[in-house]
Amino acid sequence: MRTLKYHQAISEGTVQAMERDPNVFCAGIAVDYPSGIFGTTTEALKRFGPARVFDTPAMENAFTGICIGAAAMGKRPIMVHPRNDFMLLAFDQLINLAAKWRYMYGGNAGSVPIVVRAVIGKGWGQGATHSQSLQAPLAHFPGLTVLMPATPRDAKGLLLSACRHDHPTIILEHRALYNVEGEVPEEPEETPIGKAAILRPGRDLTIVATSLMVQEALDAAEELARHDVDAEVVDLRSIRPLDEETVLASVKKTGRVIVADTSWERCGVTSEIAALCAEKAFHDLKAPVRRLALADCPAPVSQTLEQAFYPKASTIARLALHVIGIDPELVGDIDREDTFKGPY
Amino acid sequence: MRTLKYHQAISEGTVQAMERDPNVFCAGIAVDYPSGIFGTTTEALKRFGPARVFDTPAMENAFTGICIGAAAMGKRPIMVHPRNDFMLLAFDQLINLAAKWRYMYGGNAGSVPIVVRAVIGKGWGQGATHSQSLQAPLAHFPGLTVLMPATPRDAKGLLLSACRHDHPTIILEHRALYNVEGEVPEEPEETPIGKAAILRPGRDLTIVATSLMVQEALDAAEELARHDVDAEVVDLRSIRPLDEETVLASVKKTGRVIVADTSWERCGVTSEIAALCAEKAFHDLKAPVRRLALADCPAPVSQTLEQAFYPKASTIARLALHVIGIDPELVGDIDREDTFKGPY
Amino acid sequence: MSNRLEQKTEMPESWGTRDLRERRVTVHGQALAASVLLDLHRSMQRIRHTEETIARLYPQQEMRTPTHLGTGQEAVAAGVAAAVRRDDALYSHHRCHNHYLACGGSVYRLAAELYGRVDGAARGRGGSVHLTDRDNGFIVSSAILGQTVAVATGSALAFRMDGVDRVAVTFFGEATCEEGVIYESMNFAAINRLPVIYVCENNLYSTESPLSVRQPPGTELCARAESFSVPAEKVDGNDVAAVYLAARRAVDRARSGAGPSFIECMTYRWREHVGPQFDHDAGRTYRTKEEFDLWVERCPLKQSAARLISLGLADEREISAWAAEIEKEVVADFERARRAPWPEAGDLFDYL
Amino acid sequence: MSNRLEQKTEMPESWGTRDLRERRVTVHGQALAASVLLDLHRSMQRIRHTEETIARLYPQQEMRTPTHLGTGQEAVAAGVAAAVRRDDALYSHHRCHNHYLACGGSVYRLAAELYGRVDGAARGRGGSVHLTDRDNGFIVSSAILGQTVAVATGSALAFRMDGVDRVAVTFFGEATCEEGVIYESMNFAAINRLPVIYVCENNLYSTESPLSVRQPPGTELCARAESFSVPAEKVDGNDVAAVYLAARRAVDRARSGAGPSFIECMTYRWREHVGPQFDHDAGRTYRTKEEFDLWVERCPLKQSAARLISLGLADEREISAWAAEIEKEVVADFERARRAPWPEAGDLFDYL
Ligand SMILES: Cc1ncc(C[n+]2csc(CCOP(=O)(O)OP(=O)(O)O)c2C)c(N)n1
Ligand SMILES: Cc1ncc(C[n+]2csc(CCOP(=O)(O)OP(=O)(O)O)c2C)c(N)n1
Ligand SMILES: [Mg+2]
Ligand SMILES: [Mg+2]
Repeated sequence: MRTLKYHQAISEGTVQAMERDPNVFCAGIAVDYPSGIFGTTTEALKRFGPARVFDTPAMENAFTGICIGAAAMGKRPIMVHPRNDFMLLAFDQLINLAAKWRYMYGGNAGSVPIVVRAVIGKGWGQGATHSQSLQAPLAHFPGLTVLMPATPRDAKGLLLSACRHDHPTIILEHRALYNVEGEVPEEPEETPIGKAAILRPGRDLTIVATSLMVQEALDAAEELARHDVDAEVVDLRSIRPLDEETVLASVKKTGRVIVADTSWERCGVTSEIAALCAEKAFHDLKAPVRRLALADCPAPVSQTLEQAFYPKASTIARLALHVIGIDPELVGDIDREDTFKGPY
Repeated sequence: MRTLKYHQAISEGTVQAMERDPNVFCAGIAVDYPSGIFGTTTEALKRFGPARVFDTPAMENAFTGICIGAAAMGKRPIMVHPRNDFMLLAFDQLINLAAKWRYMYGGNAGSVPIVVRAVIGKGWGQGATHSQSLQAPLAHFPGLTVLMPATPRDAKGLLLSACRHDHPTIILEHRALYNVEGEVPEEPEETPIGKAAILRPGRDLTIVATSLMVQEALDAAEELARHDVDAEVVDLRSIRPLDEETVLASVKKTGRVIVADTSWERCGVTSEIAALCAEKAFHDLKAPVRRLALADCPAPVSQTLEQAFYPKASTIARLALHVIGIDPELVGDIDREDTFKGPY
Repeated sequence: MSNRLEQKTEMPESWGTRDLRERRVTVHGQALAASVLLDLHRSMQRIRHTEETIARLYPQQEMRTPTHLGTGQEAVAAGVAAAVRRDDALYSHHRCHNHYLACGGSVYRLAAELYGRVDGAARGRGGSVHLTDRDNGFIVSSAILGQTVAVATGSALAFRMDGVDRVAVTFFGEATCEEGVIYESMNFAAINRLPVIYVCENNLYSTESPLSVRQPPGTELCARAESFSVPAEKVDGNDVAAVYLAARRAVDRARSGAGPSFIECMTYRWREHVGPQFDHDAGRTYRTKEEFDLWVERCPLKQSAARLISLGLADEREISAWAAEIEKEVVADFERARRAPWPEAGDLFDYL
Repeated sequence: MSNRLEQKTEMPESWGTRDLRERRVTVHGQALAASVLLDLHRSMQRIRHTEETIARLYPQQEMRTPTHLGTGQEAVAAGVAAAVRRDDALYSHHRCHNHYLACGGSVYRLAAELYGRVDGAARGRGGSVHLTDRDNGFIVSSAILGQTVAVATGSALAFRMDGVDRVAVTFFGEATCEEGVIYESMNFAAINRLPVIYVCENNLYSTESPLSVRQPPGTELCARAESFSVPAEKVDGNDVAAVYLAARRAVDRARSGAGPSFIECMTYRWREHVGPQFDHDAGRTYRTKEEFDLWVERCPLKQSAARLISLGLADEREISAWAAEIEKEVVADFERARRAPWPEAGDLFDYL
């Protein structure tokens, strides 16, 4: 199969979604720039013009409401936030309205299938307000769908699914994945919403991961293989709805779980998966579940602090060896060089 | 000791906080009404006048920023939201600024010790946007302190602590607790932040609960006693910082845990506690941890649906019997009659 | 397609024998079909009797849903709703019964919603503040201030993108002018000349807070709208014909592609902010009895009735007869709603 | 206490022998101490050379923090900061170096912050967009549009409550006028006559979006402010004396208890939105070379220098000498900062 980068896959998904449904449009700060949200909207603008791909003022709250109102009239808006942190301004519209719409009106007002694409930042001193990762607070609320593609294939496939999905959907893309390359089918193949993927089968230990941490987990798994530990990597993909079955089946098989997420631990995705295991896989567990998340402080800027703040492949691998009972210090220097040259 | 209702305790705490520190003021929609946020601000207005207790326009976002800016100049604002759902409009200021302030400026800009009191609604058809409970999304973020008093004593004591605390603090009060009566010392006794309380010691099972669910848990524990089950009730009180020690010590003793919270399960407090046990009390656990939270849909309005939506004392008791291995159907009709007459 | 009033084909029987459809009268310098004034009046009567019926029954504690009655503000809803078409999109806020009813919303389904029954407008999931009736162009109301201002703007965007001449309207109280979202919305609407009409019901209070707490002295909300390039007009919100005419101007502007409008309707709520009582009966003093009496004197129905009589379009007896007829229907709808089935607990997750 | 300029007691040596403190000149119809114009100029020079030094060093990839340079907009920061006292509270947005420096912020600590070192203004935790220097009245800058507009309003509220005559100021770009929070804030400030000054740096672009995407044609931001009862003034933001005089009027109003003001400063950013390049070098075409050249022609330093010369307060040689002296200091500060120690990984949780 032909390969694409993550950002190219998003671009292709956008174009195909817009092609097959004239109601899809794409809007938000900077979507019509030549840089096109890191290349993800440029092609759509070229193909469909400024009527369907347009820039907006800085008005996160109202524009989210505007997307809801357009969706109520049959549109399929894709709203884009260059950083998901800006979305906090729109939590009222997202949580108090979009999430409730279908239910709160007893189905009689239809649904408001907006798609919100929002980018997670990381590193290069982007700091505390440009590198958060909002999946957990969002997924707390019934009525929202929260997706985190970790591969180019899913970046395209989940976007395509979201554009046909009946619920307001937030897709959190990771800036550090934009240049990751992978196989992507040319046709508009949808990734099912609510299905996790086993990206690497294994027998000794399950690593449940999200977004960028999936790539780190895959690297960790390779290292683990060198230590004769056969790790299974579960890419969660969908935070809500959550694919409990796939996670539980994997834990049943391996009996050991590490959960790695791009955000903090407290009331986060790592806790959710750990809780799931504690509740529904208790008798399968051979060892305590272990959570791996951001250090419990805001993101710092300085490189030395950033290094300490972010967990990475080696952190996962070390924790895995520890869980298995092997000396964690055996983990080699497996972390990829960060070639990001800033600024965003 | 003399008893007070929860709302009277908040009122007394407010007055004492304002008495001992002239920088404390209290503002928000309706705080200066004769009804005074269910009687919690009336006395403060009487004592300290409109310069320190004042109404504001409907401007949740900016007013949160205004409190931050006042706090940066040495004030101790208590901002009040008649319903915590309105706070979603202010998540940018709370999470992207207040939570980060001290850290993000390396301590050089001081801290912004705002206190946000926000009321959780429940029942009587208040519906999807007036009965949410935002502790989990808030507690996800380092830098915020999130408190949930379950008793009159703590309603006063936590407010007093918050007004001296160095971090932005959100106190979620529960509307359904406002008329609960309990012992409250007359002096300004502070409840320590970050300490859970064991409200009922027990040996067979731990019920970790928050806010209103603590009262339900106490009722459940009484019923359980009738079935010779000795339940320990842990009132979490502080969601962030979280008192892991008290929870873990209790689980070590009982080996069985139920967690009951006023919000949803997904990435919520019940998951957090379950995860904590799965990670750090794994070898103490004799049975799967069980989570008890809102039904996974927005709050409905109709009574029949509300009944099905909210877990209560009997739900806890039944689940506890189940965990112990006793027939849950033995639980009697223990739920208190809901005497709330609306509208808010 | 013409607006709601012009669409109407049948006259109520009780209107007697005069041929009112043919006749034209002049109000505020504008020629109108006489039937328009009659329809506006009956629309207000329907609202009035529904709200007053709720006020009467609410203390029985069977409508368990916080309810913000619109008594005294009928002219805004009736006047605006009459100026739009059934395929336009109307939105409302917490005080929404008036708008729902003015659009033609069923009294029975409103009553059933208040009683929490499956036949409710939102099937018992939404309550008083979350109504919907898409068939009549009433999309939704919502209880969080300012939300539907943005949402209506978005519906207008959809109409604009589709190149159709539909119009979006949103009703809100003046407190929404304290929330930033309205300015973000107006700015966007003006930039894109969206067909949206912002209808502010300025009833002088937000809950118990007077304007002085919430606006600098001398504030003109219309000047604010105009500073965002949204043409604005302030009208007597208790004069249903004045509201209707202002709304028609705004609708014409929107439909012709000339963009958004803002209408500030000065009016007054008679009953307490939430619930069925009169503030003075409840011992509340945040507004004076004199002020209240003055506004009751300016009752929109009374003013409208006086106009009908003075124009010779109806007499007191006829007007009372319509009222009686409407009241009977309303009461019957509430009785039926009270006996309607409850949602099943097992259906808790439906419509998620 | 008098404002920053009047506080100053020593004249830089390089100013030569003329007794400039005594001398008064007339600018825009206002009498000013000559030293004020000289100080304003030197303040701009300090900003210019700092920003240009960053632009030069940034491509080395050692300042790993997204950086929005203020070159071309120096007059706004210098003019406003000169009109306030050291105990006033100033706030800024993402493009904040100018304001930090104009308040007297240390170049070394700015450089250290950009290099991520412990000596940074925010000890390496904040980066370019999160500066603080409370000793000089620069409270904080923040990267999320609109935040500090509300925060400054809150500081003004604190001053008002304390009955002190301190003033709060917030700088922001014109894109913040698209965010609702500014209107919520201005409304509150006007109701309570708070001593806060809203300084809008209108540089015509938000990232690469021109005004036409973001404001209806004919928009006057001052009219918006005035509709919120906030007195407003539009000034040439590249004329440092004009900015200073407008700021002084606003400060006087605020200090005397007369409430908030809004100042719109028309200006232009020379370099790309974020980063050190010129847009045209980077192949970007969202603004024309002609427009750029026009604004470079209107360089605030050039205009200020011309004024100094024409008023006989300095000659070209002196002005260049100051520049050289400042540049040397700036470069030294950056070199020192580059050698400063890193924060320890083990201190990750400090200052939480
Ligand atoms: C964002 C938000 N803040 C506060 C409230 C609480 N609240 C409900 S109705 C109301 C008063 C609104 O006044 P106005 O908009 O003038 O409408 P009116 O009630 O006068 O019709 C308030 C403050 C809310 N619903 N939403
Ligand atoms: C709430 C929010 N939305 C979007 C952004 C992204 N952003 C950063 S700077 C900027 C442009 C701001 O333009 P303006 O306010 O005019 O200031 P300028 O950069 O022109 O100085 C944008 C959109 C942000 N930081 N915060
Ligand atoms: Mg009102
Ligand atoms: Mg700008």
